Amino acid sequence: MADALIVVVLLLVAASATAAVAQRDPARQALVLSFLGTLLAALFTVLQAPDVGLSQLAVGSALTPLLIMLCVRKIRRRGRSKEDAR
Amino acid sequence: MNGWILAATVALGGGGAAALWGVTTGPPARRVIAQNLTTSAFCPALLLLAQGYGRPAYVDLALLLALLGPVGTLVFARLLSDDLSAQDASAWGLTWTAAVLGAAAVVALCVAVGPGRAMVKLLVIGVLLIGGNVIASRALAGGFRGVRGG
Amino acid sequence: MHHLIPLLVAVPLLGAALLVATGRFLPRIAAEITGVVVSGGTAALAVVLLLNSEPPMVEWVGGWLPVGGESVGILVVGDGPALGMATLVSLLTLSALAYSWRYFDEPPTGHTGAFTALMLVFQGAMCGFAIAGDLFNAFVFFELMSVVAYALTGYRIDEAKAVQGALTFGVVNSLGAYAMLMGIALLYARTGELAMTKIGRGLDATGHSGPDALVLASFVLVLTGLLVKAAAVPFHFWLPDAHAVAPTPVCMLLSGVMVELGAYGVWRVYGTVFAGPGGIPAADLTRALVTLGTLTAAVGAVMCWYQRHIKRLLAYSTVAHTGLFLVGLGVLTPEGDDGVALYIIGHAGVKAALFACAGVLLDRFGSVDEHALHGRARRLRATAVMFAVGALGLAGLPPFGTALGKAVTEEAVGGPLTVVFVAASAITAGAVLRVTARVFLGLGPRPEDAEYETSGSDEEPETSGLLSRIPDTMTTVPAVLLAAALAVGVVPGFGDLVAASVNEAGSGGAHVSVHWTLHGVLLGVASTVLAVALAGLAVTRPAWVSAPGWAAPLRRLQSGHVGDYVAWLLMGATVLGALALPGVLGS
Amino acid sequence: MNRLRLWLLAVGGAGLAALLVAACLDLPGFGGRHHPYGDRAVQASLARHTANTISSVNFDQRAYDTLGEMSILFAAVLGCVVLLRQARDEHRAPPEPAEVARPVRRYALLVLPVALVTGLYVVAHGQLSPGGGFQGGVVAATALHLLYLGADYGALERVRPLGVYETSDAVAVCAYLVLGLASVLAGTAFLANTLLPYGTFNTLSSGGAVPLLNAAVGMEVASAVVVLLAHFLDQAVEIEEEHGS
Amino acid sequence: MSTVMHVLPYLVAAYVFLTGCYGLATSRNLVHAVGCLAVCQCATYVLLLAVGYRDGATAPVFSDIAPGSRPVVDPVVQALTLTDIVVGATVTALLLALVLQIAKRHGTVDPDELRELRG
Repeated sequence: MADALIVVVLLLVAASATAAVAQRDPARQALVLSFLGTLLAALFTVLQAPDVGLSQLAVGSALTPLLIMLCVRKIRRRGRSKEDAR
Repeated sequence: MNGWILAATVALGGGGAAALWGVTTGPPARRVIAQNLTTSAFCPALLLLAQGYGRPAYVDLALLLALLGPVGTLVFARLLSDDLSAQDASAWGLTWTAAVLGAAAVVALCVAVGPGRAMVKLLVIGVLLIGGNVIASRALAGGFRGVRGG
Repeated sequence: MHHLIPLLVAVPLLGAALLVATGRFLPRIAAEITGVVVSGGTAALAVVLLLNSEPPMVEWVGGWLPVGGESVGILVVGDGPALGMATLVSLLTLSALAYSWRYFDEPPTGHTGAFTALMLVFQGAMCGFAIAGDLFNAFVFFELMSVVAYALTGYRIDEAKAVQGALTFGVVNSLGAYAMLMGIALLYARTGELAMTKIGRGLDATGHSGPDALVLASFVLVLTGLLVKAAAVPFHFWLPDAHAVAPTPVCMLLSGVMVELGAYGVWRVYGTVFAGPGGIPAADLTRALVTLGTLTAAVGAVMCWYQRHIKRLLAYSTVAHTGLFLVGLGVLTPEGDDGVALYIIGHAGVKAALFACAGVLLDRFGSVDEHALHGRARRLRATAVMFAVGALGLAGLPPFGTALGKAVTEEAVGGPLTVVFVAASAITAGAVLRVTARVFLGLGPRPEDAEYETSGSDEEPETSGLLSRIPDTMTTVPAVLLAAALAVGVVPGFGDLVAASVNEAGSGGAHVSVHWTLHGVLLGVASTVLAVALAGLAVTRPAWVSAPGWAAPLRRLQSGHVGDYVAWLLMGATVLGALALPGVLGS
Repeated sequence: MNRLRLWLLAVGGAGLAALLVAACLDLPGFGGRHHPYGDRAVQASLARHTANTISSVNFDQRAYDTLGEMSILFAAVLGCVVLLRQARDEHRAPPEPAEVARPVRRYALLVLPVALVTGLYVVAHGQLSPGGGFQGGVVAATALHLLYLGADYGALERVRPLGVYETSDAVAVCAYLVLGLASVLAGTAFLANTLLPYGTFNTLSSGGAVPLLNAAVGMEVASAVVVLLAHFLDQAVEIEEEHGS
Repeated sequence: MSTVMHVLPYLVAAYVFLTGCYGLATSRNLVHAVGCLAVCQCATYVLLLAVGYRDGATAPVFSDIAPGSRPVVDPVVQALTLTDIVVGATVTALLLALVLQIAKRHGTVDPDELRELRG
């Protein structure tokens, strides 16, 4: 039973890692990475590592997506203002 | 083993697979909604796991997810507002279904732990989870207008 | 005394933290003085510890002394090589800080001490890596060292090349570090320990029938991380891109000692973790390191010869020399270890001095392009002399420390591989001499531009505006460094001292004495003569030595594309596995 | 796509995959019982009255690793400050205020204190229940950015004196190092947890120096994340390039 | 089931690492590449924690259970993973900062279009 839970979560991790790599657009990848971060937190709970799960939640659910999205926004905004200037 | 873990397996497996599918396919609006669904599926699952493993200390994880999950969604709602405003990003049926399921899990757990500090914590998590989800859905459905500059 | 070893890390970090905490209120000069004092104090501490490192010290951080042979703490080693590397790191950081004295363009507003603080953290991280006796702790400091190095490499954010080189550096090195961590996790799974000596013993206890696939995989993964840092072919692509664009004082540290720390890590990890009967057999390690080292030396030398960007040229010469270090370590003899230790010390001085001279060119002319600078630096006589002397040191002209180290290593390696040593040092030194002749003396015709190359013109100087006069610090530092490199070979007994401390730590009590031999002196003179001849030929008959067709594909591999470098990293790990495979299959 | 790269990737990836799979088959089975270091760590943690063994490993037994870890964060933040500084050809433009739906704004302002308190709670209980300086610090710092998400960047800037956070980041690192150096001055090993009483098991003050180191890390992480995000936000929202450069 | 179960977590870690490497090598956008590097790092978390897991055990946190009442998993790997997560987050941040500067100085984040350093 506990094994079945671990298998389910592990397979989801493998699938979402594949999805994160396959999403070529960074904004969409950030969404998948945020999902992957939360999923990893669940995996760590299942593997009896609540401390690690907490830090993964703290980092993966809001911080990393925020960093990536800010980066994407800056790059997009830059592209837009360059086009305006032309 | 016990029913709590079985329920958590179902929530993680079913909710996780559905959210993964939603996050990787379709238009941006749908992806963000699926991202929001992640919180509503995983937070009750974490609560159920804490109960299933007999470890009240694990409840902190659910608390953090209930707090930070909606924040993550707000990040996307805010920074993708240009993409989202082009489409209708509301899915109230889904939101309320998730809220009801989350509430059901919290109520079941409250019954299991009985009155006390643990129950108060569970109720706080429940309120944060449901409130956060509803607000995140609201934000997706046009909570941010005219944020080009900021 | 042994309680003081972790202070090699703590003191620079404390200095950096204090600088950041007060940076907004300090005038620039105060920040720089603090940096020099802290760095110098750490260097003094390292020297004191080094002088007391006989017999080798160990320290359990946190006071977790082993109970019944088992401890839960972190082991820090204070033997000759570890403290020697820490001393080298500290002295070189001190000279880099002295070199950058009042040198940089204005630091970011409100962050006066930021550059100095980063240099101090860099120093602490490299010291921490050098003294690490715990595999995971080594990873942590490896990563700290990398993180600071990325930030320092990209320091000049106005430069397009600098940020690109820093990113390539960051991605490739981080991936290498993660591979190393995977290897550490595998070793932990097998042995349940993290201290290097305990892992080694654990492998021996479980691996009665010799190594299996798990040991091989962990060996490959850990060495991948270390060889990425050491820039062995085919993990080397990041190095020229990063070293060519980093600010000059940072280049001095990157090329002078950080890359060598990768080679040191290979020596340390193999010697304590994989050398036992349950580890990787010696023949396999020799095959792997000698093959990769020879390739590295060859590729580094060829690529070095065809550069026109002077800092890039120097970076490739670092690649070539690291290859030689790996060959020397790979033969696994006490003489080889001694020779490489001396070679690393001498090379650090020479290479740092050469980068310092290149920095002078950059700040005086806003260019480090051999073609664009042709004959323009005639008036910088002191720099010209130092550049030429540095080139001779690179070639291994006796009595430089490089020559002594190279001679001892050649003796240890022996056979046809001597050719590699002579050729690699002669070609890289020849390239540097060619630059000297063209840039400082204006000899020969102005060469023609090739098709696929990085030019060094249009670089921003690192000072505020072009310098009209070279500050004294910028000429004194390379002179001192060259003198130190000379002293390594000249001071009687220094070689023996290094050899004794290296052997005590590494080769199970076998003591060898290190001295100049006729054979070694002749080989050193031979490679110098060859270098001069090559340079002369290149200047007078450029057509004879211009890039032939076969070199073009090699240059095309250096594409500047991060995806290519990652693919090469995977390929390199596979090659490493294949080279070490026979011992695993045979057992 | 470059054909050479694909070939390298295929061959290198296949080789590494084969190696890793072979290694996995040789690993002790998942869920095995052989964890000598882990068992010793649990004993050592109990001997020092620290209920959360992971905190004991992090802040006592392997506190030196944590020093490296917090230095990495410190260096990365310093690196980001340097890399994301305002370049010569850039200027700052104040962002336009954003228009946020009222429920979202209310939610952000309501949750902000809750999240801050949760962050502090997670830090304070680090040596007892799951959590610790790192996790709590990130939560507290993220909470502050609800102001950006729920209101606008101007609101966040008003409660965020960046210099203070930068200083407290560095001061926290100093505090950690000074705590470590204190034991050297007392004649024991660096970062030795022997100066303070170990207290009663499972109370807030148990574990000797563990709560102090934990608090230092919490402060460092919270300030570091705020500074880090501030520079990214500046880049994304305020800093603009001069046109025609 | 049980033989598969004995290696599955390790295989998943290896798979995730290689997938991340594939994404990194074929990436057409540097922000995406940094994300792929984060995926590679996830593999190390999974591997470390899988190594420390023990069947039927629980977390070595004794705030709500009595010491010795239940078997516990390995706390050391958890501490290592914690360190690793911090490292991962900071490296991601630093690399993203560099990507931002590349976007400014080169006007593109496609590695195929960066042509400054070669040869």
